[in-house]
Amino acid sequence: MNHEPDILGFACNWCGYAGADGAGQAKLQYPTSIRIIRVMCLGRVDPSFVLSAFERGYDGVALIGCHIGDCHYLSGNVNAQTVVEHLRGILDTMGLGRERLRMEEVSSAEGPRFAELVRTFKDQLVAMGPSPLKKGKVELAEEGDRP
Amino acid sequence: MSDKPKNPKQRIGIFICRCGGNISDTVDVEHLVRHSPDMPNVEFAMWNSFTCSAEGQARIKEKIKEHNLDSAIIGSCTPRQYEELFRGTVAEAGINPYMLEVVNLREQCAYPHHDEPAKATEKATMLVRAAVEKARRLVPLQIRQVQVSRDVAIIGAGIAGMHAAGTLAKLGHDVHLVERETTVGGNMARVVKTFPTDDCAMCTLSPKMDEMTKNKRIHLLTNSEVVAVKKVREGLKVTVRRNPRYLDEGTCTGCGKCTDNCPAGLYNEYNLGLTSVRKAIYKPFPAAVPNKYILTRRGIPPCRDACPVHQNAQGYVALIAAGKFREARDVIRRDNPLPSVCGRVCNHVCETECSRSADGGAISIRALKAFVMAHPDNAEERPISLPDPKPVKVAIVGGGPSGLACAHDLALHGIRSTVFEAGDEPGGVLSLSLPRYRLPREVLERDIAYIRGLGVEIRTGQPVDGPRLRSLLAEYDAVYLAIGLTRDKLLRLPGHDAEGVLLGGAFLHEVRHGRPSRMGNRVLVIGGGNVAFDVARSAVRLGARVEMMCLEGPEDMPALPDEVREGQEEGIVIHHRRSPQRFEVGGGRVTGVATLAVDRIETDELGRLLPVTVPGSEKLLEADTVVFAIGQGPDVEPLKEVGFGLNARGLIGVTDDALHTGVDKLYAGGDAASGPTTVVAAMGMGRRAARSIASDLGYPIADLDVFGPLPKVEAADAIALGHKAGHRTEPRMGPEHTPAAERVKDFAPFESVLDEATAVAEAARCLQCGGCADCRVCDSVCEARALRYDQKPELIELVVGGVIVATGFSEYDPSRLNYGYGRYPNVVTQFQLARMLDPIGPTEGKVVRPLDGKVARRIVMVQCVGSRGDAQGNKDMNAYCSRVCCMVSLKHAGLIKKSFVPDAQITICYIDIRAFGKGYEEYYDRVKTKGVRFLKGLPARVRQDDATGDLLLDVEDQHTARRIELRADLVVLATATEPARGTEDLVRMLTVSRDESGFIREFHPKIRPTDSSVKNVMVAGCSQGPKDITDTISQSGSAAASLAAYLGDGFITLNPLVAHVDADRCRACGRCEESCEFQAVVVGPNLHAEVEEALCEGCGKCSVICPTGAIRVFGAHDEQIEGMMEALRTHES
Amino acid sequence: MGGTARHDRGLAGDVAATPDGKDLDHCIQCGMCTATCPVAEAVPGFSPRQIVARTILDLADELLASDEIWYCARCQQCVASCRKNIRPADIITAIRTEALRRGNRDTAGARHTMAFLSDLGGKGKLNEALLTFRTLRWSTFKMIPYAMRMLARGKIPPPIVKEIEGMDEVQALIEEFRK
Amino acid sequence: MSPSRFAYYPGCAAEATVKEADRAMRAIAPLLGLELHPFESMTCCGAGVLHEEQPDVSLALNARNLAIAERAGLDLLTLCNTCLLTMLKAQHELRSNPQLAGRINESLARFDLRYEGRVKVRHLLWVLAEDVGPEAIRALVKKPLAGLRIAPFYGCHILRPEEVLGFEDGRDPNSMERIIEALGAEPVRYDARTECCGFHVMLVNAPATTTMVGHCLEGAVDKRADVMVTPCTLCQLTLDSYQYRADKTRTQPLKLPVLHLPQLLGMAFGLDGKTLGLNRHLVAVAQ
Repeated sequence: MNHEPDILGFACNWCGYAGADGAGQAKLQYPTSIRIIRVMCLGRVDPSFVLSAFERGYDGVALIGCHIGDCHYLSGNVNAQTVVEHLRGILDTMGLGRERLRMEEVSSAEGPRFAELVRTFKDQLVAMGPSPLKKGKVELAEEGDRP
Repeated sequence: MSDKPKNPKQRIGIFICRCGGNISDTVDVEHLVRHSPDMPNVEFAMWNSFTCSAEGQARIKEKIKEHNLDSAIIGSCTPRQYEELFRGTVAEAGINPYMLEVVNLREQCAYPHHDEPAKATEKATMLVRAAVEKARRLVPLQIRQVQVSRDVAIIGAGIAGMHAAGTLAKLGHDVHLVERETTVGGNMARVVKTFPTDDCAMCTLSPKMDEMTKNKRIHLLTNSEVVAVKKVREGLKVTVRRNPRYLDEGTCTGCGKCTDNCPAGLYNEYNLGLTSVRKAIYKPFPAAVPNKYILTRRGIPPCRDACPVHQNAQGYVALIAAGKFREARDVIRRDNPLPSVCGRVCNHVCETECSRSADGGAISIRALKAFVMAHPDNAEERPISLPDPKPVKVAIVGGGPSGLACAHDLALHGIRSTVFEAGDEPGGVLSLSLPRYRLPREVLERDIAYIRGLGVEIRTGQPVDGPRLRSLLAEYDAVYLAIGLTRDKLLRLPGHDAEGVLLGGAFLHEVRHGRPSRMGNRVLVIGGGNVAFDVARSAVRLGARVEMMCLEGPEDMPALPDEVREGQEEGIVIHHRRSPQRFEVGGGRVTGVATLAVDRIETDELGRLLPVTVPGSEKLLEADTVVFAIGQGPDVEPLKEVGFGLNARGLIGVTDDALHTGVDKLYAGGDAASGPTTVVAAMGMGRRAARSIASDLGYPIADLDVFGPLPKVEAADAIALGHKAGHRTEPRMGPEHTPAAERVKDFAPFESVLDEATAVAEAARCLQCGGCADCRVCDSVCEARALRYDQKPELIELVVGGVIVATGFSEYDPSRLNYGYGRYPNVVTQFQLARMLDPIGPTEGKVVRPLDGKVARRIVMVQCVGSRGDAQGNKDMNAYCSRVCCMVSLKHAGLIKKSFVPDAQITICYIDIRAFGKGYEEYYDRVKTKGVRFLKGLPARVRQDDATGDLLLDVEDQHTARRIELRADLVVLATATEPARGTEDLVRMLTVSRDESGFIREFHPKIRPTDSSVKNVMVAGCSQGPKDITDTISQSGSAAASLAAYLGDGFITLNPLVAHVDADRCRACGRCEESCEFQAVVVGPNLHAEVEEALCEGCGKCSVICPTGAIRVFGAHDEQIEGMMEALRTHES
Repeated sequence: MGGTARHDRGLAGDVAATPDGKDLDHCIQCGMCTATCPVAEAVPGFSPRQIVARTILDLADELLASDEIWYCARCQQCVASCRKNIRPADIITAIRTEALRRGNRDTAGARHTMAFLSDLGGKGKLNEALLTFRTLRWSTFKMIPYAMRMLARGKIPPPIVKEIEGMDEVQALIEEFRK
Repeated sequence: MSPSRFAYYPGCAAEATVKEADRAMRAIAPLLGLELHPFESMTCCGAGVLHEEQPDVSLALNARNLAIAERAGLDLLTLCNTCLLTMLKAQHELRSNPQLAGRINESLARFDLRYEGRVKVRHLLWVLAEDVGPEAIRALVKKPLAGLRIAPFYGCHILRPEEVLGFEDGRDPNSMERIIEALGAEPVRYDARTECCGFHVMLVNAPATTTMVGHCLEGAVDKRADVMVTPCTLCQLTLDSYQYRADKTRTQPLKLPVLHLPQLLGMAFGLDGKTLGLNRHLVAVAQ
């Protein structure tokens, strides 16, 4: 089957997000599946975000930040890396598959690289089929009644 | 964590930008506007053609007022473009600027999805919805200002740093200018002329240099390095280590007498070596600023480090080389109580450790000392003024090296002592045991006389027994027991009591008065130490046929190699690895020794030797006289009653390094306490005893360890620097020895004293490992008394609002390439050529072949050396173009043709000539008209024609497509510009980032070339990348301006999107504090984390690490992000 | 087999597409390869730098049919001294491959190279005796004085080479991997 | 010392034109404690020439040879610089192109062969300098070559490119010098010792080879060398057999005997000229 995966992207303000802008400015086309949330640094990405993203039915999550060594905050992306490694283990045990969580190094100059990664990630997720957790989520909760 | 929207009454307005079609051609803007009001709390929605236009913003403000909105969402281009602008816009309409959320509808929606408009619109809706969910959870934020320091620190005082310093000073900032070298000026001070005008560099530079000391707002720190940087509320706390000049800058008048008299010649960094050396105390060049001298101390020379009395060998060797023999003698006397003796009999560990050992052979340090002490200039001792005598007196038992050294040092500090010597003449072992051919009587007497001259009373024929020692202890304030080793050991083997079995010590005593009565003609000496050789070689001189036997093999026998060699020259046969079993006796007299071969030697817990013999390997060594020289012990029996302890080896036990014995007022040292050592080691102990006694008596003497924090110099470094300073690998020159056949005839000394010429030449071989030779001549000639040998580095803390990095560049080291640099003297770099062109440079403005000083007429310049290599770092080259080298080569070629060697034939081998600057192409054209030859194509290697010293280069001339061979007097390499050494450490301290080439990464290569990745750190000059002086000036001006702009009046507006702490939730676990790279979070006194907003960068690491969710970051609260996540997923309906 | 350019940019593209020639486009024409080339010293006009330049210019016809592309002695001096690490000798190898692929086979160099495949395909070993004839054809007679000297020292290799064991394996591999 | 065992791969030249190299090698091997195992099933390495026409075939055949050695659990020892470089480059390619390596292994599997990259490709010179060591060599010397001035000629393919060979500094090697000293002779230092003999253009451009040979020999002769020694069978073949041509271009004759490395060791170990095939040289070797 050919489903449209939902990809959640956390992009750091200095590299990943700027790289995405670059891809746009170059009019590089990539699937709409990716939805980006801008954080100042990948160091801000809480493991709970990733888990709750899958809980909400996202098919894949990508952390997109600076190249190691270039972090605007020195070590934020290194922290993120350890978090991701840890989470990928969990995803495997949960049976979701570690491949659904990616960490990518994209500098502000690497628009093409960004576009490419969205494409390949989408194809990969299509091939893997929808996340087992996809269904079950109801419409956006109204105020306060979310668990 | 609750994600409840903060306020149900919230009124959100949505403003979508068409961006003149950029957005609306793809995204159905009308659809967005139509459906937005369905979203919670959304009060109003509309679109604009150009939101960034004044008109567009006016409409937004108008609508905000009209619908009295309290939050706004603007869907437009990326927030990285106009977020700040829009915050201002909404603020003007009365909304808190942080109640704004910008949606990226252009770069991340319309542009990348314009092939699928429907999906784009769908996604746009999601993005807006997400913005709404975030907006519903935003809180108004207060904008705060803090005051920072307006002082700035500039690191590096080259042209970049100086220009920035001048500019900022004019703008009213106090500037701390930190320079690693001893003068400001940097590399520009080396370049002589500057393109494209051929101005004299120094003429344009020195006014700026002077300004650095004259301008009251500029605080210059030379010889200083940044060692730590810490972010603080006021900006940055920069810790600077100011390295000592070893003189007082205030007092030094810059007269230069010190340099004129300094004997130590070292590598001349300023002139990049070539043929020039500079003194250890120096000023790099006449115009140096500040106009102060500096003493170069590299560390402790190995010779001095190794010597038990820390004899300053480098010092007197340097003075000998300079022909200053009296001063040399004074230096020797500073540390050495028995210099004449040591000149003859010292075992010279200094030579063993000498760096030259690996470079032609150790300096003949001992022989040089003998030379100085014997030199006619020094026949007269310099009268020395002793301090007032102290009201104490010390008795010294034993007139050997240790006792005399102790007496000598005490006397020098005004403490009278009396030496009690058992023998009939002073000197102990020196006079009683050392054969005259090693230590002539008059040499010993000279040192004794000197010591007596210090007021030391030496009484001979004064054996001291127990009762006497007790009375001495009563009579004197302290007693130093240095009785040496006088009791010969012997092995009680069968037959040992036969006639002709003698003891080494006793034998040597007798030899002083002629042939020992009981000695025969065939002598066998048992033992392999120096005493054994003294016995054996004396016996040879008495006409006997002499053999030796010892347990050890040739490699591990204890005697000095020289002794062994000389002994064998004199015909002594040595039987190695044999152990005596019994004496063969005939007619009451010994006839030989039965021996067994030694398989190996084991040692017991006391270090005694236990030979393991080979059964059946018996061999008889015939002799009518057998002398035991297997060691001696102290004669302590008569003294025991005093009650000091004896250690397991039967030596006098000392309880600590201060040589106390446990008996009140009694100290012990020398071989009697340490076991058999050397003359100089015994003297070392004597000097220690003197210090211990003096301080116990309340008149402390400066410690023997004069070195302070300096490290020992490594031989390899010393050799490298020495050769840069023009030293070559020359062979050692030692004293002459009388041929063995001659010298065995009598007891006359067989080692000649060096003649003056040889001595000076040999001394000149010294590499001056320590830099300064510590001879203190500069002190004696400095009328201002400016020298401070005990100066230590000091740490200075600067609190500044910002920093400008202007550390400049280092030259690429071309010895890695195949161009023969460092191997062929006639291969130099453009910088070295620049020094040659300097009228005050190493060659006084002559362009010569360093090999032979001949004028260089055929000159080949090679471009791109170390530049434009493979990006993968292959071949030790840099990927980038160094930008200045083409112009530098053009300049030098032009200058040489114009003024230096008009008939020179100059060829510049290049890939591309890059004359990019204003007036540069014209300059290139002018140089061509001067007859300089340009050859497109680089040589791959340089070879030397050893016969002529000419250099040969194969190169393809690409214009004629011909391969030709060039022959040159001088090859000049245009070497790459690399980040100054140490940049990486500085970068780490300042937390700025570096590019792949190691230069400091600018914030944006085009529009923010002088900002670094850290807001209050700017970058100027070549630390950012290779550039010429023109560009450096403009860039450092710009850096100064941006720093001034950032600091403004000292009040900085803080970014409110930073971390904040919920005190009730905080458990003060401190994880946030550990995680913060910016020292912005600290667990405060009232036991919860506190955020220093001025330092917080808002990265959010802390909020992830926090176990209780107490610390959070504005604009990135969990519920805001969760809210967006929920809105951004596809919702099946 | 045989034929023409497979990539746009012609020869440049084809060479750059091979592992041997992949760094072609990094060349900055510094000329250090020619400066260090022993053949360039011996043969006036031979220049690895120029061969690279002409490849980039796609002067395929003159280059691929020329003898000079076969003059490289593969001594690796250029590889060692190339500042950009483009391995000129390997680029020339790639050019040779391309020359043969495009059917330029009537040079001594081409024949010499092709002899190897036929020998290995035949006996699994090189036939040094026949190699000369294969390479030089009729002009082999030039070698006669040389041959006499070799003969005198029993240095003429036997024209018959003993076949190696497992020749079938070798032939199978050749069939499978030849292009 | 316990003998170290090798798959012995002398190279085509040593099996035909310059047999003497192979003879000498077999003669000195037992003295050095080297055990040589030739393999009848190994092909010619293709000398990098096969690679020019058929890169993949060349790779496959070399993979096969290497796999044969691996199956026997032996490292490989050669007397030919070009064999050395060709095989090391093959290993390099097999490492950097796993897909192709995989395909090759699939077909090798049919002959129950598999290349895993365990086998080390060694040259005699390296084994002498590294495994045996100058000390052990010195100990074996019976007739020290005292007073003999020997010019070492390394040859290209044992020095360059360093990324592939990486045994010693390609610009300033010293393994040969160390061995020559161990044999009691004096190594001659001359620029051309790391240059090219011209073997690989011999047939295509004989005049070029002649010039190159002349250049290399002159370098040594000018520095008063009595004899030249080379670790490479191809260099020896060229420098010996083309010497008479190079001679013609000079005023005074070169007359420089060129020895194979194993021959030189053999002489110092006291083996007779016959065994070492010294009679097979074009430029006579004074014994």
